[in-house]
Amino acid sequence: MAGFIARRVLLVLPSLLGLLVVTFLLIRTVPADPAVALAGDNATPEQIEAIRRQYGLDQPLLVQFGRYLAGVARLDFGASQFSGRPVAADIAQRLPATLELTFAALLIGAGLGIPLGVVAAMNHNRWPDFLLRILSVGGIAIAAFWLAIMLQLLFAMQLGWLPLRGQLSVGLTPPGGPTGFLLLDSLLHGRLDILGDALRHLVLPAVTLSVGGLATIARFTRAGVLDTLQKDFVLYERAVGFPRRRMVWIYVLRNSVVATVSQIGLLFGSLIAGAVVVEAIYDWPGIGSYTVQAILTADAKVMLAVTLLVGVIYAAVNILTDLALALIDPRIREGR
Amino acid sequence: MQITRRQGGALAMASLLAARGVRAATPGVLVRSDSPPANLDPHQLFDVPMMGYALNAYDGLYRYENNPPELQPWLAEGHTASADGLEWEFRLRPEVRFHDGAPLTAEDVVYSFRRVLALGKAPASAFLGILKPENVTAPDARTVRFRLERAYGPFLAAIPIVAIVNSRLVRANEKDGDHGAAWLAGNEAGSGAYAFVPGSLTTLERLDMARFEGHFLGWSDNPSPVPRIAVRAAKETSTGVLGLLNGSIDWTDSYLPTDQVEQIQGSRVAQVAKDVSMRTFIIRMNNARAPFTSLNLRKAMAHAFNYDGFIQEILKGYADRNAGPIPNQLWGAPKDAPGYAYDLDKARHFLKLAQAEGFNPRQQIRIHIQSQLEQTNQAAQLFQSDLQSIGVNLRIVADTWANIVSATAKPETSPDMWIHWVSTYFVDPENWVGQMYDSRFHGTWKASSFYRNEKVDALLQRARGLVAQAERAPLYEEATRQVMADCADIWVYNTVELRGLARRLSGYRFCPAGGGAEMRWLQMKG
Amino acid sequence: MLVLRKFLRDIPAVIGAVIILFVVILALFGPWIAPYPEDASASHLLRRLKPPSAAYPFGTDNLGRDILSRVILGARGALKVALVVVGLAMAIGVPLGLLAGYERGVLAEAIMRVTDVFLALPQLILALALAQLLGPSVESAMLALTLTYWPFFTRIVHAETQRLRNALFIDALQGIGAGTPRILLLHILPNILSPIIVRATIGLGFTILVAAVLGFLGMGATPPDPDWGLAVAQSRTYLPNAWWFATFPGLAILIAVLGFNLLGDGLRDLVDPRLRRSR
Amino acid sequence: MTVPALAITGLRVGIRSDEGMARILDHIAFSIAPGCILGVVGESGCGKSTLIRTILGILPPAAEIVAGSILFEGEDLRAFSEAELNRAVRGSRIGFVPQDPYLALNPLFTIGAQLLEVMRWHAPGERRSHSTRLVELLRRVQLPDPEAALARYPHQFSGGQRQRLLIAAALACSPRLVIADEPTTALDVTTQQQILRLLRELVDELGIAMLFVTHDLGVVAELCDEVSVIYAGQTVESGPTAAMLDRPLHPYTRALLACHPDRSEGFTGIPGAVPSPLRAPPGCRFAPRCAGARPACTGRSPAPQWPEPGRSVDCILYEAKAAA
Repeated sequence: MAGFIARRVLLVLPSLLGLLVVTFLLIRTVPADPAVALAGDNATPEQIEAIRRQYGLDQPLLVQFGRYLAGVARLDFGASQFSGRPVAADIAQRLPATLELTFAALLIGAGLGIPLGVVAAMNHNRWPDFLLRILSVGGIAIAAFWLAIMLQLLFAMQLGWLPLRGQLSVGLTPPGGPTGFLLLDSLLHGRLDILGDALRHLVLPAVTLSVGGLATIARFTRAGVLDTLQKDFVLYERAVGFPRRRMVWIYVLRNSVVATVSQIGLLFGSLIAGAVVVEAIYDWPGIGSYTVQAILTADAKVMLAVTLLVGVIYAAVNILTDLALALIDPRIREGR
Repeated sequence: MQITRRQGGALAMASLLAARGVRAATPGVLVRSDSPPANLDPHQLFDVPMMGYALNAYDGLYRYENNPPELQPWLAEGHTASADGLEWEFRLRPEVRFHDGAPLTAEDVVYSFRRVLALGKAPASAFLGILKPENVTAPDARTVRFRLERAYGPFLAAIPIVAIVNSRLVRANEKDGDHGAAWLAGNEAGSGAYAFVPGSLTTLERLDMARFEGHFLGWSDNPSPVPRIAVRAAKETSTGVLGLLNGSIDWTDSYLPTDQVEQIQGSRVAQVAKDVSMRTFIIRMNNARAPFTSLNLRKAMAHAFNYDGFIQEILKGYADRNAGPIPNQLWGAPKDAPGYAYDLDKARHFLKLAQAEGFNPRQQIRIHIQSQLEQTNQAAQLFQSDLQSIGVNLRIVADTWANIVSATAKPETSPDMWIHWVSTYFVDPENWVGQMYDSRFHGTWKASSFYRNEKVDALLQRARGLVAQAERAPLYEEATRQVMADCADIWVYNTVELRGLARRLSGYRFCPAGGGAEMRWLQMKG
Repeated sequence: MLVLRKFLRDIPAVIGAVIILFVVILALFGPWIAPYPEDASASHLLRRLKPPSAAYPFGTDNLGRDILSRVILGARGALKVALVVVGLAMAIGVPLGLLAGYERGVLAEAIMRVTDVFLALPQLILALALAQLLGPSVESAMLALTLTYWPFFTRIVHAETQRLRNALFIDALQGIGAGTPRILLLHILPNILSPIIVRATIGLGFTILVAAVLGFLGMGATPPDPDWGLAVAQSRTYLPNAWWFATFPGLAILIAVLGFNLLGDGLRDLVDPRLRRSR
Repeated sequence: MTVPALAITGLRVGIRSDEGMARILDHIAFSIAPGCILGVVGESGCGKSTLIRTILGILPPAAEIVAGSILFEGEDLRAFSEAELNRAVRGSRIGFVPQDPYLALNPLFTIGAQLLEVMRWHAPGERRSHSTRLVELLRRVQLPDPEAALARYPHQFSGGQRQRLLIAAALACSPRLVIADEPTTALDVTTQQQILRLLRELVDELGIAMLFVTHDLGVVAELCDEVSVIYAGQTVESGPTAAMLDRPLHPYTRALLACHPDRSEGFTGIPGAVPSPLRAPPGCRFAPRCAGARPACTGRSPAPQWPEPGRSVDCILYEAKAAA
């Protein structure tokens, strides 16, 4: 098992390097020039040129990339060309918020999507199946921000049950350290008031973000269960009178979630992408809005760092997915 | 009839939304939903979010107050200037203290100006060409002396740009000769009415500020100042509006969409402050490249934009027609220049003339919009549909600020047309006509019409070198008249800034420079 | 004929087919169906943001244009984006996945590593770069979407093919000397269509939505295109007041995507040999 | 006379399809005494699997029993609810050995987990006693290293071993009847022999009844006490194995025997194909392929005849003989 993980990690490295090269080239093809923004509204062309030199933007591409790589190797991602702030610090501050949000969304998505998929499959072509198919498609199709605003109107404005936006009430101060994850930190500090408040703030964004993933998970689970139900062993299990419920929820489901679990790995990437919109609407201080800002300001250092980060997260999630698959299926475990 | 129904609907909705609102307000904390600056160093950035922060955390030698803006002594008690405009001396107030208790002296002022020049970023641009670091000196603890390389008319107008930082604190945090840039980007070293709460910053998302009891102006004029300010950026208009309506936001940015005004005015917890600003809305034309090398075509375009329709219907009247490059209420704007009016017959006439010169109406003209700024989009679409009716083919290109301003470096890459605002960074015609139409600024986005007229260059050059407003005004007026006669761009309106304010706030003061972001005048109930 | 009858019995699939047919008709004949076809680019300042009424059943937008007409006119673009992107992504992703899953060794490994790189590439950043290279347009957005979507197909096809390549019948086929392309296309592909179709139908919806986000950032459809996603993106400024501006284009997206998905599910049931056997 | 372990009479099963109701089983009749192995023989598609699913009550949703009775130890299984069947019949009183040992076991669970699951469900009791019994059974079916087997996964066994596992599973809850669905077709010949021998021993040892479904007359000859031949959903002939193989009565049985390589010099085969249950010919379903068919055959269904003690045949030919 350890060898398996080591092999996967090693395989990831060239992919990440490839990712960096591709991104670096892509960003460099973009003509947007950060020096213009830095120089300000009243700058003369000479001042803009001076800033360009100061940031090494006039150097050959290869030199720029080499310098950048050398920095990355020391875990130094440089400073944002737009804000001058160290990229690593900003990301470290924001990443936990995004991860908390995506994990919560994933939890909701899997927690509801898998059972819904099973129920639909067990009622193949009957009304629960139709209903789920229509709802899950709706879930994929519904524009996140439209749903978000409707949820805001209902739960924050009309009913007043949940906060409209943000990660924490204005009156509360985050406990700070050691993990950077608000929920975890408030728990570690024993601040249950903060934990409760943070959870209340998490509900609407997480639900909004989960909708698309939930639909995908439900669909794949449904398809998987339908596939599994055709298997000979299911017929056998019925013929020898397996307890019905356990047969479906344990014996059939475990065989059906293989596709779903691989999907969750892929889904994580799109969840982070979806976080862009959700974070913007709920003013969630995560990585999504940071990325959009970087794109709009052509902030290459931030875009590169975010790309690399997404790549690393993606790779990590995929390794985790493979591990999960190996836990599910003994044949994978044995490398067959 | 229809309008009334819609208004009725809006009011009903607003009252519905506001019904449960007030609860969401936090006692003793004012929540701002505008964006905090990208970093906290007032010497690295100079834009609207930075002003929203720096006007509160820092002080300058002078400050703009009121509307129209007046330059008032702030940290300085006053100044003297030599007749040739080269020597400037500022006398500091006594007894000013920084947030850490250290006294503010001339040494801090000298350090601040030298630091701005050394960093060379946005706030430096007004000074780089005219001021050498060694020529900012402190003859004594309360006197600062500047010796300029050459006379520069807008010098005094630009003085408020430079925030005075605590030199000892910043020096202590310098690293590798960075002038403390890395440290100050996430910390604060000011003397302003509000102090940054350390550790409360998430870049571009949130920061907290607390009232500074020891501010040099004292607080006797304000019976119930805001004790604490929480900046929590709202990125979506709808979230900002909803927050305002349920009381969880007290203070929005000043660019509320005009269509949201009615609804907010109808609420019991919030209202909209409407203030005429100095922020002009302009449709640029690339004068250096065909087809806009043709004056007749530029005039045809200028007559084809539906100014009144845009201002009255789309902006609901929350804007003033501004027919020239300089905001109407600023000196230097010629009162007698008529500008161009929406008249499709005239437009057709000039179009014919342009065609006679060789303009092919089938040729596609591209207008770049900033796609996340809805107003540029609406203006372009409105323009497009009018131009279509006179047979001009306008194509809208969605773009971003960063790309457009990079493209404006050269006339060959600069768009045919694009749309933007010009805000007040310093209150001087130089901020508008000077930097927009003097050919020495070609290559910057502000001069992206690539207009070139030696007469105008000369007028602007002279105006820049004089100090007295009375001498400068006629020069700017004449230059402006010429630019308007040459129809270099399409000047549309001067902004009315619309800021959502909770009704528990009062004493809001607006000034075009800074857009009313100075919080010390505000009073808050609860 | 038996196939058709079987399909007709699957009510959701029929609903899906009817929706798609409807969208196709709108796409083909939109300019003749729309009550105000000139509202594709015209603007009418005096009737901005009017709520739904008899004259404008879906209300009017921020420039006074009839939303119903624009929803009808937008069908063409939506259909184009969805079909082209998913079609191209499948055309790239499926063969690569088959190859990587069936062959072993350097080639397969290389394909999968490249796939990983593209899978990890943030869509927005890629889209931005392409928009700059090719000029911001629907086409560059479609290219960006294609480039980030094909790896999904490769991954799925790869996994399924790997699973099948050891199956008895493949051994048998190899034994009787069937060529690789023949085995891949005639024997493996039909057996893995089901997850491909599911992924594709999800992709159709996803594509329309992501295209909308790109449009908002200035990398997709450009105004005044009557694009559904663009309309939804623009409507944000007017929410929650002008609810109809966001709602009707949003519903159009939802219904079209629903149609694709229901139809896709129906097709899946038809083509999946395993499901066929059970009947 | 003892109560038969299983007695089926007049069983008819239909499946709803696009083109109407298909009579997949038309009239099926046989019975099995305890300690006896009954072979049910038929070509593929004749309804063997449906017969098994009918007895076990796991027909697909579209299928239903139209007529007939299924008496299991004297009780009518059709009167049982689904819950009762699942709890007290399937896997407990009726054991099942599936056709393909490679596919019948859930690949993701250990043998122990799967088999004990069934045992716990049907005979709630102490876990340890279940596993002890299971290990004993595994030893009885000659599975090597039975203790370790419980912790292993299906793919870690060979086909023959898996079939032994499944036989042990079928016996785990002390059934009175075991249904074996061509349990040896997926195995190689040597393994096949071992399994058949094992089954015979177990039946004799435990005194249970066994329904052995197959298409292979050779296997029947070797294993079964009695045979029942099915053609296109109809029982055509039943009787003791030896007698039937020696003197087949029904033309179909004869044709079938003639096809068997061990029993005939030339490989003859039967002309025509098994009719679709949807378009079953009226009367005797074999008539269109029958060399000795006469016009009356297609007119009506034959009535069962008992030309010898213990033997029955459904053919008009024997009606005539009986009448004469």
